[in-house]
Amino acid sequence: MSIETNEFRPKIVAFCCNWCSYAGADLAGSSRLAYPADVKIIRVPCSCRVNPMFILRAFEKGADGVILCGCHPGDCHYTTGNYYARRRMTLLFSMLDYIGVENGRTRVEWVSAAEGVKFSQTMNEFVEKIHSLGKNVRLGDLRCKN
Amino acid sequence: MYKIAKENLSALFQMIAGEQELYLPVNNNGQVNFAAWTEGANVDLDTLKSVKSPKDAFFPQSENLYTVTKENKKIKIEPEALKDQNFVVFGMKACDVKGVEVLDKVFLVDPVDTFYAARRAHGTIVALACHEPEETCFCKVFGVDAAEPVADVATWMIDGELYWKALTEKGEALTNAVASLLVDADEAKVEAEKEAIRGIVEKLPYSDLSLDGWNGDVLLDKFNSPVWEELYKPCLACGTCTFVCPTCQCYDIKDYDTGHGVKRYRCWDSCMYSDFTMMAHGNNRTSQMQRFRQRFMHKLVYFPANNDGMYSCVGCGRCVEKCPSALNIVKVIKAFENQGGEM
Amino acid sequence: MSHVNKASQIKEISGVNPLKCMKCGKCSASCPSFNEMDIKPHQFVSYVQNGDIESLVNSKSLWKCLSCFACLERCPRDVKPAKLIDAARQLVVREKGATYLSPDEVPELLDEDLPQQLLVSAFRRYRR
Amino acid sequence: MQELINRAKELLESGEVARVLGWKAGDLPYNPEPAYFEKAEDLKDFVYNGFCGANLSKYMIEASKLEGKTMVCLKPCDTYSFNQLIKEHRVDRDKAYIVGVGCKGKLDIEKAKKLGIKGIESVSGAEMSDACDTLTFQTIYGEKSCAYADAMLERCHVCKGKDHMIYDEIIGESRDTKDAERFAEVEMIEAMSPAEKFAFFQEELSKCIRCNACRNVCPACSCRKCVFDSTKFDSAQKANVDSFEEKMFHVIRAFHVAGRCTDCGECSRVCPQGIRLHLFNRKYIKDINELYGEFQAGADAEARGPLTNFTFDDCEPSIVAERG
Amino acid sequence: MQRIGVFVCHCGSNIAATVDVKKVAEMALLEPGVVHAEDYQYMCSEAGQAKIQAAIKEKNLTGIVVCSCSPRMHENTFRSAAEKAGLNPYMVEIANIREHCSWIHKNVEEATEKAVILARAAIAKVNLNAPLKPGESLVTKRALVIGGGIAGIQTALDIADAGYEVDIVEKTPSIGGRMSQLDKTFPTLDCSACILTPKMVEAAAHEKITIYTYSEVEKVSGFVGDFTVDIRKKARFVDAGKCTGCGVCQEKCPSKKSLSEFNRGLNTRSAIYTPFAQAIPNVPVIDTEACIKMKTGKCGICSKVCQAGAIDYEQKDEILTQKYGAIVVATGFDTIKLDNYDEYAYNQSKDVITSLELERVMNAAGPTKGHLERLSDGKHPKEMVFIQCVGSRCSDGRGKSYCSKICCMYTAKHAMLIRDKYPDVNVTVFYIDVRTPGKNFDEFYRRAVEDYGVNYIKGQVGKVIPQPDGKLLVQGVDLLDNKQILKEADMVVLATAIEPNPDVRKIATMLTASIDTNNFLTESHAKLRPVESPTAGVFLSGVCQGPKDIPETVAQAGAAAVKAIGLLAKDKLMTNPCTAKADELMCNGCSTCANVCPYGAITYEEKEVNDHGIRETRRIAVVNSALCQGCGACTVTCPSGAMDLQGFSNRQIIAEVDAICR
Repeated sequence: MSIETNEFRPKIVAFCCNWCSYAGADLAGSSRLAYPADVKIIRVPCSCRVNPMFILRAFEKGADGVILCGCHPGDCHYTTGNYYARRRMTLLFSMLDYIGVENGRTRVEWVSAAEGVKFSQTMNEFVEKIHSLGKNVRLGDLRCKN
Repeated sequence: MYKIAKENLSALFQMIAGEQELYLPVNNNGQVNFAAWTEGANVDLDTLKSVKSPKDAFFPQSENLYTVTKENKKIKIEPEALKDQNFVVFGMKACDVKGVEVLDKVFLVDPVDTFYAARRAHGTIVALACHEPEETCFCKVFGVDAAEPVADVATWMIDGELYWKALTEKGEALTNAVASLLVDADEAKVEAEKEAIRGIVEKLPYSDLSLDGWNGDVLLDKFNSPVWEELYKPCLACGTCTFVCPTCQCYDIKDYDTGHGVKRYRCWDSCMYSDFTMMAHGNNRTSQMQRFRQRFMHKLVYFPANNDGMYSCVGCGRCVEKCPSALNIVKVIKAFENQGGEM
Repeated sequence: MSHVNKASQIKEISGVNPLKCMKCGKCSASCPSFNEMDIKPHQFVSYVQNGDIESLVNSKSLWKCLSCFACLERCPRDVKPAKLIDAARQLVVREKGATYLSPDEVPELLDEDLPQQLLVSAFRRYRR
Repeated sequence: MQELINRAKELLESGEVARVLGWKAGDLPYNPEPAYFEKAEDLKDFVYNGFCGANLSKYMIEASKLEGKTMVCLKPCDTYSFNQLIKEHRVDRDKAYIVGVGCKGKLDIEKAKKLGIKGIESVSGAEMSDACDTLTFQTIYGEKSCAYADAMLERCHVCKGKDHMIYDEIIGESRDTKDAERFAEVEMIEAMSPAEKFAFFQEELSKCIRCNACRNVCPACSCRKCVFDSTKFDSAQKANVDSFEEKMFHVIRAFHVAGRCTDCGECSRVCPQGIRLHLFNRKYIKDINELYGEFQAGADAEARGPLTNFTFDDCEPSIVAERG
Repeated sequence: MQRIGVFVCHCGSNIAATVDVKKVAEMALLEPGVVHAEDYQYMCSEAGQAKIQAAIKEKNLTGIVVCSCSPRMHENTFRSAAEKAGLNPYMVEIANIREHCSWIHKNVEEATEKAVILARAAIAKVNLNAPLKPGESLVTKRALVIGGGIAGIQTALDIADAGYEVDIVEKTPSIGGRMSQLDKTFPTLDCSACILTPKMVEAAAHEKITIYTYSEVEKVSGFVGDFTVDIRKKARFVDAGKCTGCGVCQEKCPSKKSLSEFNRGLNTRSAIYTPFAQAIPNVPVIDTEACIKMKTGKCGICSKVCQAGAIDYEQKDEILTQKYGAIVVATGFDTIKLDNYDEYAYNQSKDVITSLELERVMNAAGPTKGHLERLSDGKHPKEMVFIQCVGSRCSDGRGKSYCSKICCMYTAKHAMLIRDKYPDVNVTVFYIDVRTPGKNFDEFYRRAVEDYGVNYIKGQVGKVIPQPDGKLLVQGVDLLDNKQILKEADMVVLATAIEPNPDVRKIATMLTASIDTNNFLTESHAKLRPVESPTAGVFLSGVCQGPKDIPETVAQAGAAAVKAIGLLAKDKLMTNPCTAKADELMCNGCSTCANVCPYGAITYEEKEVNDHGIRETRRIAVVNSALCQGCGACTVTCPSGAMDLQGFSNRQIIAEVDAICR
């Protein structure tokens, strides 16, 4: 099983809140629930820390998909953070859809610290979705592409 | 003197573009700007002024200077290639051509800007006289003759025919290259058109604008004038005037990290921006008044002082049309006219 | 081989996961046909779990279940034995060549002992 | 207009206000500029007509720092911006004497020029006292005319209404100018396929020259230091590149003003390339109305903005894909 | 420029088996700022830490990246190791190449490539790290216990005995909680009141304990060591200072039709009442909904008969604001509503009761004075059926998915008590499993079967059908005999599932303590920190955390007390330095950030600034770093980016993004 070089290897950034989703990812790890290595996790204190600019930045620099994971609504460690994140991401995604970006490239999923299975499943699904969408051509900066 | 029927122009463009790049006014979504000719491009020679001046052709809004890449811990610098292909800019107006002359004073003097120089060397300008100048035009004030552009080739659009006259060697070369499409023409019609244009220019509202008071040793008087304090107030500090201007030449140098190498590029800067000439210690000009003053002092005082009296305004009137706050260089000149005695 | 297949077929048709059963017996406690049955409702689950579909298919219970769905309503674990029986019946029907009766053929086939409710339930369940 | 000048004179002379913020006649018939008048005699240059489109509320940020009160002329739509600025503590209500000025729709000279009117020497029919039905232009190429509505700014066709949201007094009459649906353009784009949407915006945004006029004129973009000028975010970007950068700029700008944008339309008015920037802002307004309930920024100076608020049962971001 | 050291851990074979650790170290060395990279068997071991410390000293490292397990595991280990070597602990970043990499990927090439990228992102981040210093905050030496049941009382007593002030806030008019409603307790069968009442009295008499009954927590702000809590003391309409507890008012009160909450609605009480005789405080309250005086303005009998003049119809709710260093939640439980279980006929027959109702029936102070009788007709029952797991272990959405834990034991207790007192009564228990782990528990259950002849049937009840003659027809199953059983019973007792007190959700929100899908408060770690909430300074006592019996509750109450004492014993706490901070030259003072701050940590000041030569007074956001918990909501709402989060700054996160997307 060697990695073929011409195969599409999506770049996927997953922002995970420290309290639930990052721990959920840890649980997926300790439960050996595999998901593709294309997913790279960035730890943030809370889903509300994720600035839409981070997401656009990722796309600009060549990411093919960006997913944000946080605590389930009502379970935010900071009480209300994910409620703000939910509105922000809804509007951001809506705008991306509006300007013609395929709306499967972005996703929000609420994953608790106990949901290692869900984390792994979500990542598998998301990577599959990105595979079906192919490379991100609409949001990348041309200068980053050689 | 040659001519070509308007309906044959697309054949002309196709022929030129077959050999070299061709930039000309193209209408994209209702806005006319200079752009590379492509099959089916919506070429618009009727609109008097493109939104942006065609200075991009020689001094692009942004261009890479060099790329830095990392090989292990060593750094490799690769300069961007200079322009080495010929190209034609078609349809520049007299004022825009004069604008290039202004840029030459900046970029072709020592130290020569190699990127600019390469473009100038490879570019041929085909200018088009202004058939119907508009109320925002005041090129005459800066000694530009809208009726007779000074370029590699000068052209006039008269009654559905484009009259064509090569003025330089480059112009001759281009003329020869497209000779098969041109037919001989007499100059009488062109002379009549020139007269008509000049007649209109005389009637324009700004035709009586005077630059008296901007000559000679006026630097400190103007600089210290209280007029600026009033003038700048509506300014929003956007860069519209500088970006549509055919002579504004300030640029900033920045880096862009592509992830596999850093591209160092330059891009137009605007003296209206709060970070204009920002240095490590901060900024020389701390207020919008000072930045506003810089723009007009530069065009009307500093530049002529260094360039044998040549103003770096060509009277194209784009700033008059585009300023969101209806400010413009004419208002500045007039303000000093009115305040002349009180200084 | 075939019984494994049948078990998984039953699971697929019914959508029931017999592993969820905690063997509380509430299905059997609720069943109005309990005494008529040779295999009791709670046993359906273990029969499917153990893959003994043959016995289930050949049982009397298969045709004694009224499809009243009391077990389905009350099962605390969402196992729903009635669905298993339903699935087993479908399996039988399919093996017979999947020929459905038209409503007109029903009256002559009616059996005196057949509970009325079974008919109503069956129509509810199998109408197309 | 005379009533406005008289009132301004009165206020200046009584010392109630230290200056008047209005418009000064320009050097062409159609380019009045925003201006301060500190002396009664300066008011001879004061104009208020169909060409006075500029929203003066943003100027009140600076005016609030000055000694004394400023009489500011605000059109109905400008008052929304002013309220929003109060809410964000950017202007001082006590430093403003707000004269709500009437509005019969504001003009876009570019639209007239697109109709082939050039060499303009004078214009009539755009004064507040006029009926504002027809504009007549004297040009060096002869007399031309067009319907007032044909030269009106896009925003006036979808006007929010001619009521002032905040004022100390109202001078002058207004006329209803709404004759189009505010969200019609947005809906048209929403109905496109992703590829069409992308092509549409690519074309529209490739015109952008990053002059920042839209940002600098915007009353909601009142940051001291814009994130795109700042070194603090590694996001500063001056170049205009037709790939991602512009989308980043315009998407983020729209996001930053989402829930704060009053739809005053200044961004579209000032864009030198005629980019319909309101399409971004209005998309967000439409989304917010649909997803979180009707909200008009600046209708008052207190209501909590939709992005600094939430309900427990807000929709999930997946709604974007679900509603197609 | 930083001087960064990168340390790649093998974690035995946990990482090294799937990730080429040498390659990761080698690749890291090529990244900007990295001057040292090495790999080692176990970085978290003494020897591993020593390697890190040695490198910090020898190479003058200004920042380190440890590529190892999750930062949730060993971030603190490596931070303190770095600190001991003289490096600011916040100059340490972890690249999680175990949970997020080696454990989930099989292909070595792929996993190594990912590990290199994760390391690269951490290096990019640490390049932008700045040393941070935790702030200090003072600890208020007072604890709040929410809930006055056995859990709350025990916690309060333990904290108070350690010498700290404790306040108990109890919603009902008396402390005592569920335990006060119980008749006897398993497995010893001693009287609940006999063992609880002394504790109640002790708490009331304790000089360090203040009890606020008929009170609720209204608002909580602040943070560990320094909570500010508003307590609403509901109006009792009886002056506690004057009342002697003589009880005459209750006797004379003409409004006697209100259902007694204490007796689970099985009988009635007066409008002015104490819930039970041993109530503490022994001061009645007036139920405004039932009081004739309150409703019509006429009556006032209680006031007339009160010799102490304690009745005060004008009394108002009072809000008391108090500071606490620690908060213990002990809100307890209730039984679930049975509306979803029509098959048991609970709502149809008075003779189908819950076990908690049976406790009251069996109690001498209960509605039947302790006589076992049918509530419908007062007749002595002959056949009693107990049904287990009613609403427990239900994954069908009607009940609770968990085991309520206490039912098996109390049912054995009830069965035994009934058989003991009324040998003529037959007792049948339908069960799914009998769960009796606990000291002397199984013996207790066996006694019920062996010595008292309780009839245990393995199988559930499908249906209870009330008969016209008042009997109850129980249709169940005996799974061992494979027989359906139809049994006529006189009374049916349902072992109803317990659920956390519904109010706990409100309280959890106020405390920002997390709660699970069943409304049980979440513990910080299921095994290692079972009595601490993830919210610092909040501790859990009793059933609010999960089903428990009395001995377990008392043990957990003590444990929560110890944790609270451990906190209160400190004078100062270190605060999290990863807090938000506003750049005063960029801040617009627009207040948007304050709108989204859940902690009220952002205020505004008029401040003189020097912005590149422009001196002016500006309205600027100021973050109280002791209140800020570092969520970052404000940073995103700030359009200019003036508000940034230390430790997770905009530039740091962007650097990580860039490094990953490279």
